Amino acid sequence: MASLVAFSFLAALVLGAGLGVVLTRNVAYAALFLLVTLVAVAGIFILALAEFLALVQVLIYGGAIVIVVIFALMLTRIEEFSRVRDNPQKPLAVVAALAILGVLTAAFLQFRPAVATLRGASLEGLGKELFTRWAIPFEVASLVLLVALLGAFLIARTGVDRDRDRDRDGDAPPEGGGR
Amino acid sequence: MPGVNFNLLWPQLLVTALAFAVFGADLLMRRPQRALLVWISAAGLVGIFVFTLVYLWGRNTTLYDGIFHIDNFSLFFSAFFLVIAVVVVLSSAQYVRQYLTHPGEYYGILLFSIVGMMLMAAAGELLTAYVALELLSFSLYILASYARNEPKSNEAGIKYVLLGAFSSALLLYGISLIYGAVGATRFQDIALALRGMEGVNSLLVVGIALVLAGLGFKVAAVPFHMWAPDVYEGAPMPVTAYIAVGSKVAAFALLLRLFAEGFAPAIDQWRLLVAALAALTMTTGNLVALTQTNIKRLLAYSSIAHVGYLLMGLAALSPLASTGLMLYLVGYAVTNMLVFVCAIAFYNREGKDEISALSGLAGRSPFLAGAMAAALFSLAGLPFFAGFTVKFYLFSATAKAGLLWLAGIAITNSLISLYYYLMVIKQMYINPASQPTPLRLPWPMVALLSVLVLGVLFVGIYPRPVVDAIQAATQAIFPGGMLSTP
Amino acid sequence: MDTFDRYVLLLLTALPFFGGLALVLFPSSRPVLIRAFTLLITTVTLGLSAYVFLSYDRSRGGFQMVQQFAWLPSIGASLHLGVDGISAALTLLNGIVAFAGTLVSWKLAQRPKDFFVLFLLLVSGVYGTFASLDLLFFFFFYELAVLPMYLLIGVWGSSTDFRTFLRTKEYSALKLMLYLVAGSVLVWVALLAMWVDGGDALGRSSFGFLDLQSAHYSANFQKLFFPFLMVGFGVLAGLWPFHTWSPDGHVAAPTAVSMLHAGVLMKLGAYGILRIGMQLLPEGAAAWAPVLIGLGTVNVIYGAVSAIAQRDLKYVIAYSSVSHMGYVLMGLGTLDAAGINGATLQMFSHGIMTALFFAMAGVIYDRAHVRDISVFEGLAKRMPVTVGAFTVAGLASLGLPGLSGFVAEFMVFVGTFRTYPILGALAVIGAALTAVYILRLVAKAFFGPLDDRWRGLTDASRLEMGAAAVLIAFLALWGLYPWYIMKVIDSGVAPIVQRLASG
Amino acid sequence: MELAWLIPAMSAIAFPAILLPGRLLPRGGAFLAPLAILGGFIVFWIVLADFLATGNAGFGITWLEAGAVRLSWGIFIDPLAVIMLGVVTFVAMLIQVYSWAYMANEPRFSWYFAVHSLFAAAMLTLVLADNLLFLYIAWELVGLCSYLLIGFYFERRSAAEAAKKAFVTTRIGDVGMLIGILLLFRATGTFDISTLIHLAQTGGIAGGALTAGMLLIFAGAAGKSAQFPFHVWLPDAMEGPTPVSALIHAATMVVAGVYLVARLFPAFEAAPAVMAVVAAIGLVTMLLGATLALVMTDLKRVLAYSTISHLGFMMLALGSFGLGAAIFHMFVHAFSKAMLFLSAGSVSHGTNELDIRKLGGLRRRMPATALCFTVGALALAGLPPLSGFFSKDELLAAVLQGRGGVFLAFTLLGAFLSALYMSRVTLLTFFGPLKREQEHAHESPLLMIGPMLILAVLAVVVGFLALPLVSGYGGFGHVLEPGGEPFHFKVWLVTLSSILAAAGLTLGWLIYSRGALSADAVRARFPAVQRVLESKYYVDVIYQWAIDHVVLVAGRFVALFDRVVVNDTGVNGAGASVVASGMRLRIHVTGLLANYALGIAVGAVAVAVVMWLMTTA
Amino acid sequence: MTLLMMELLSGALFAIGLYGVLARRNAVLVLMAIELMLNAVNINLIGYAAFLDPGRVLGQVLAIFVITIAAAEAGLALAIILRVYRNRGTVNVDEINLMKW
Repeated sequence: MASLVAFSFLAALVLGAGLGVVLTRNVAYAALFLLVTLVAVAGIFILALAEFLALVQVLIYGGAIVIVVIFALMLTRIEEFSRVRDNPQKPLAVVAALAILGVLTAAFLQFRPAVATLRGASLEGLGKELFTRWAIPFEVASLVLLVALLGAFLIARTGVDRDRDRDRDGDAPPEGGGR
Repeated sequence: MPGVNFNLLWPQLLVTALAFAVFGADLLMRRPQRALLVWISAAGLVGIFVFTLVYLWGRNTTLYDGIFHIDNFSLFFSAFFLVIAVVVVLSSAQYVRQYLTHPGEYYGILLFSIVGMMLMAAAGELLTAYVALELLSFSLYILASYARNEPKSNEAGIKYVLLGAFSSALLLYGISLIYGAVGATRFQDIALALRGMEGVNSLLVVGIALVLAGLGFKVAAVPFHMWAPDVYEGAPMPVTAYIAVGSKVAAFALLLRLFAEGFAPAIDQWRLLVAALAALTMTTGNLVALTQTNIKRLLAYSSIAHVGYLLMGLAALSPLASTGLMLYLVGYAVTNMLVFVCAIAFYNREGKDEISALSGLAGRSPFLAGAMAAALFSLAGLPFFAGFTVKFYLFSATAKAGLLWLAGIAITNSLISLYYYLMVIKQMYINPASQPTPLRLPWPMVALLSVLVLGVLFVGIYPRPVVDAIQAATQAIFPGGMLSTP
Repeated sequence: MDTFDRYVLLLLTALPFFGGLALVLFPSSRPVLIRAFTLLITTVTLGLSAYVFLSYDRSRGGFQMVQQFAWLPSIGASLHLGVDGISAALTLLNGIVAFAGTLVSWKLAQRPKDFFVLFLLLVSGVYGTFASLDLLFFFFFYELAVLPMYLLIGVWGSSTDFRTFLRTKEYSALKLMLYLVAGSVLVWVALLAMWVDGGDALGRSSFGFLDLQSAHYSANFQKLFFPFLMVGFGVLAGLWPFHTWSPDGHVAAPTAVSMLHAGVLMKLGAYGILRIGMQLLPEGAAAWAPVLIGLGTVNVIYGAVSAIAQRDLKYVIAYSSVSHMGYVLMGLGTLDAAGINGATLQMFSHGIMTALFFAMAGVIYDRAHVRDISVFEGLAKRMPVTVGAFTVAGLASLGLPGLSGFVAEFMVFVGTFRTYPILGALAVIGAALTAVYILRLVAKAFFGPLDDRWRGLTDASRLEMGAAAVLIAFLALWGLYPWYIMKVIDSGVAPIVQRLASG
Repeated sequence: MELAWLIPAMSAIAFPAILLPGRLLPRGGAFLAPLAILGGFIVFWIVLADFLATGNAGFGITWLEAGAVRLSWGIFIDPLAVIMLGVVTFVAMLIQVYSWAYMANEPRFSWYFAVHSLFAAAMLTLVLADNLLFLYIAWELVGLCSYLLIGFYFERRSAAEAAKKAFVTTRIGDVGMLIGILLLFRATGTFDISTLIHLAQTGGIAGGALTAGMLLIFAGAAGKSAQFPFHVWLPDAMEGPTPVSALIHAATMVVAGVYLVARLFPAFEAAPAVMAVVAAIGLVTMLLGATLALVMTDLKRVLAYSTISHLGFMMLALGSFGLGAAIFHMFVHAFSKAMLFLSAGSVSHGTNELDIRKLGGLRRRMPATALCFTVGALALAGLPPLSGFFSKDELLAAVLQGRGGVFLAFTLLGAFLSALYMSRVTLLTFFGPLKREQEHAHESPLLMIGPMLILAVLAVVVGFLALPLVSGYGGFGHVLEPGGEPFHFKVWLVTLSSILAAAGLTLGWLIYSRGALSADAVRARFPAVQRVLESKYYVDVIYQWAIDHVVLVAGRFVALFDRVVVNDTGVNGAGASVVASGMRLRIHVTGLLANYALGIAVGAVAVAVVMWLMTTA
Repeated sequence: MTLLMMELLSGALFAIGLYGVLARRNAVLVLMAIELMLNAVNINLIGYAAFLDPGRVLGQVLAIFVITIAAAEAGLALAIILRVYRNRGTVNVDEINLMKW
């Protein structure tokens, strides 16, 4: 019962903050709402006996993502900062969101598997699994992170690439800038 | 670790190692030496290609309870990706030399994406497939926005990455639903669940649908396709080639294994849907392509149309259709690489990617015009180029699966496509050149083009070795001919 | 010679193909070498096709000089070559027209290398189509024969300005290409359907013509898919109302291409209807024959009436082709031995005749640089040989006895009168209309006092005369002595008629 | 008898022989043509002798075989064929001899003789053919040769037009003929003439098919024989060299139609309705030709209309079941008309003028020509005892017997007119004072006069062949119709026709020589008649109108339809609509990321819904 | 707390995120919305792992991967957005439409 109350509270928080993310007109508020959502989701994880995941959630999202998001917000257009507008297809967006919600809800309601009692995974089991059976995907995921970091660095760094006049082969300088 | 044989992942490991080597070399080398990196990358890839074929030939095993498959199917695609990578690396050479200070970064990321593609073809499980797919996708996001100071490249990057993330979310949600419905994510578990399914498992159905949508985005199937023209147009030309060829082949490798090993038992539920998507995709792609003036955008819509044809092979899922689909991938890849390399060669000289800029090319460079014409005729499906043979095979297989109407739509579509391919050929051969100076190509380009032209002709005239190899690969994903064999 | 016999068809198809590819390596700066090489190839292929025609054993019948190479066993496709009486005759036709076409293209100055490469590829495609006993390769060569047309017309063709409107070569080339490929869309669908259905019946996949011949398609299947073939191939045969690519295309094309296209390529369409449509789907053919023969009649009359009003020399010829292909279609639609024989001979004789027409029109256009009939007057004075040859072609086209056109048309009439006398009568009237437009043209452009503008014209060169002589020789040969060729053709037609009768 | 095929073959071979290797021989090898026809004439006598000994004969070889259709090339010899062989070879030979001199200065001398040979060959083949198909082939070749010869002076616009007109007009008739042949073939499965006749006589052909077939075949005959309404080409055919006219009018071409009807006579008899048509057309043609001959001013045109008129006589006779009469008239007419044309040629050779208003008194300069012409004219006018008299009387008798009084009256009118226009043209040309322009007129060389004289003699004497001169010979007509009665005069008819002929001649003399009656006054009296006649009954005008306003308009309409409806609307429209739909469709790629995402979302929902529905279904 | 509740929560959050992606103009906000969707995925995964999966582990493993890759994705996307901002001075996706049709 307590869990139900806690879940209701957290679910309300998740959804409320989630709506805040997508509805608020202030970018900073949106970032804050996102933070709230993420933390609330972490709470849900705890309720679902996935403490490790909750930890990961708070650390990675709460830490990394939100900071990066805020960092990016700093760089965006100041005059829009507090008064972002949504694009004109908002009504259609509502319809689409409701449609997907309807489909999902219908699916959830229609398919009712035999539910076991709530049980968490041991951290030990999780770690073992992750580093044995999922070792390869894990390594690949690290490659993904590497590529993402590298890419972020490559794309975001300032400075220009080699000037055209330094072409070694003396080809006629093409127009169009090398798309 | 029990039952694990890392040795079988040597190709992936080697490509990764090559990528790191290229990164490192770039940092250590002085600028003029960096021009060697293209050769290092290409030679390394060729070496790995040979090694892979020799080392893995005929192996048929799975790793980690079916997370990975080392079989003829994955071997075929590994070799395929390596060949694509060699061509893309070689065709990027001039672009890299002209615009980039650190070629190692470019080639390194390219090589990482190859690892992702190879893993996609080998993955027997949704999460692994997803991770491998993201490795490929991230590399492509980066490559697409590589021309950092070009607004169009930026635009391509932002559209690609945001929509890619969005579609990933759909895909992941689908995976989560499948996990919920089946309790596992391996393809064969899904197949097992589908076969044992009584009544409607809505969770599974919606899950599959979302997975389909997510992967549909990756292959640019209508209505998940709209990013493609913008990204093609915005990305640097060699990257466009890579996106058009590599990512599509990889995505279809994944789709084919997923459908054959996972979704096949529910074929009656999705066959018409996939068929409809195929029809919609090819028709939309071709009709919109009719109105294009930019060669990259034209090829973007054309490749959307080709995705439509490829989806037919999926809809007609059978060993024959899968052979047809893979043969089509081969033909599509070699032809599209040819047309892109032609466009790259032209762009390197002229810096233009408008179709009208090609006017009078036949007089300026008969070789380039001839190669391009061969590629375009092949794309249109005319004989004795690859396009004819692979289309004939795939359409036959589709008809065999009882989808003659779909084959009919496809054939009609290839007629429509002929129109815009002819428009390009008309520019090259019939319209006069605005500046009739001869256009000379560097010899590596000529060599590359020659090889590709020969490839297009080879597949078109003597496809049997390729088909034999593909049939061996097909057997791996259709164990014992799960579906009725014609 | 048995070994030679087995490889002659392959040789015939491969020689122009690889000759064309080899020509790519020739230096563009040596046009004489290029022409001589092309002429060598077409001469040898003419010899080979004559060999095929003459050594075809008409008493034995059936498919001869058969050779088979596996290609894609998984879908049952193989390179399977062989000829029967019908294709043997048409092979000869291709040899003749290609040879004559080379002769009249001798003076082509613009990028001759590229031209002859494409020309030889076209020739190869036609040989391949006539020799194929495998539906996939039939289709392969069929498309291959269409493929070079676009460039041949687009690059070397000519635009026609009618003052009120313009027909550019680009437009004509594009229309021709799209139209023919549109036709092959239907063909392709039907082929796939036949492959699937035939594969089910046979228990194995096969594109082999002989295999599918023994697969018994249901009547409904045949009735459903015969029109696909009829219209699909009909497009190439100029079937009304899908004919409009033909006048514009023929007019825009350079001389040799017009010759080959109107002379041989259009026959591929009729040949396809006969070989694949009627022979494999006889019940479908029986059900749709009234439509075919009816449209053929429309072709005859419509083409002839249109030709009357044309001002451009080549348009007259082009519409006459539409009209004459109508006889072929009518003949096929009779489902009668005489009619089909006539249709086949008409393919042959129209091929020769129209090649002669276009060759001579080309000579005139080459000298005068206009084709408007109304500006010509009295050309016969300056160009007696050209005009004479043109007139011979005209006489053949209006069905003058003694030239092969008469025999062919007469057989078609006989066949048609047996089945649809009213249509037969209309077809005969079409022949009279032919006389009207041909004689009007001859009287206006060639006869009468010589206009001063044309005082400087020169007659056909020796090579052009040679081409004309070869063509006229065959017109007269089959006109006076049709017995031999009719025997050969009949050996191919007889089994088809038998199938039609029993199916 | 088997040698008969040599007769056309020799001339046929002469054609390529002159054209190809002939160019190496003196005079372009033209002499091969007269040699060939001379050979033919000699063989004719052999054949005749054989024929008299053995009677009808025929044989053939297979030409073509396809399926069940078997066509053979065969010859058939009966009295009709033999007569025609003789006439054709003989007249053609004389005309070739004449041409040798007449055409001496022409640039295309050997071409002329080559085609001449082919013409003769075609006509002879036509005569010998034992089946309708080969008859038709020869028939068409005859048309071709006439086309080539009429268009001999192709540099003249009028000659080019005349040639075209001749070919097209006869071709229209030929279409009918071919359809008729094919109808008969459909009904009987054979082209063989004897078989067809046998079937027709025994009722082996359904009445409708027979009537239709014979009527259509008659259309062909009418075309070649210049019967109304196909007669228009013949007067224009004068554009050819004059010997050609002689050939066309006497021995070949125009008699082909008569010959065709005669050849199929029993079959025609089996279709009485067609016979009535034949007679009526013949009558109309006869009167039309005669009246127009009366007003023409060109010497050759007068002769042309006279030919039309006489062809009408022949058809009329055939239509009146008078086979013998018709053929005899043709026989007689051949000699007279050939000679008249040759004389006209001689006139033109001597004066370069053929307008009879500018000629006159030529007998002073060209006595031999004048003599010949006069004889011929009198013969055709039917003055006893010249040949025309006999044939005309036989003909009148046949008409009376076959068609009765009304037809006879008109026929007599025609005979009268015939005499009248003949006297007109003869008197105006050769008699009266010599016009000043013609001072330099001169007689033609012997090579031309010779053939004319031979023909003149024949024109005088052949009439007597009508009479049963010796036992076993029942007169000309009896040879052709062995079952019929031998020829005999009906005295009242003979008298009447002779009086009419004499009246015609006299009237002509009064008007054109004495000036006792003014032709102008007559003209002024009946202006409408005058106009109608000078407009040639408006037939040409109507045709021209039909060509301009029906055929050409239809052609233009169809061509326009083809371009605007079929091509620009149907073809381009379809293409354009595809491109247009592409244009419309492409706006969905808006460039806006949000729209793209919406597309993906909607697509995902749609895929999910559809799949779910398909699962439950 | 039941599985259905978790599922519905996940579904609702997914729909909210989807709405955000479709409705927002600011690229950063779009990215945030995508993060919401990924969180919805994770709720689902954890829920199924907790209530259904006998091994209990797979869902959590999946979720870890999702979080990892989502983080990387966010970083990369932000870098690209930053680049766009530098070159174009805007992050409004409605204004980034040089290429269309």
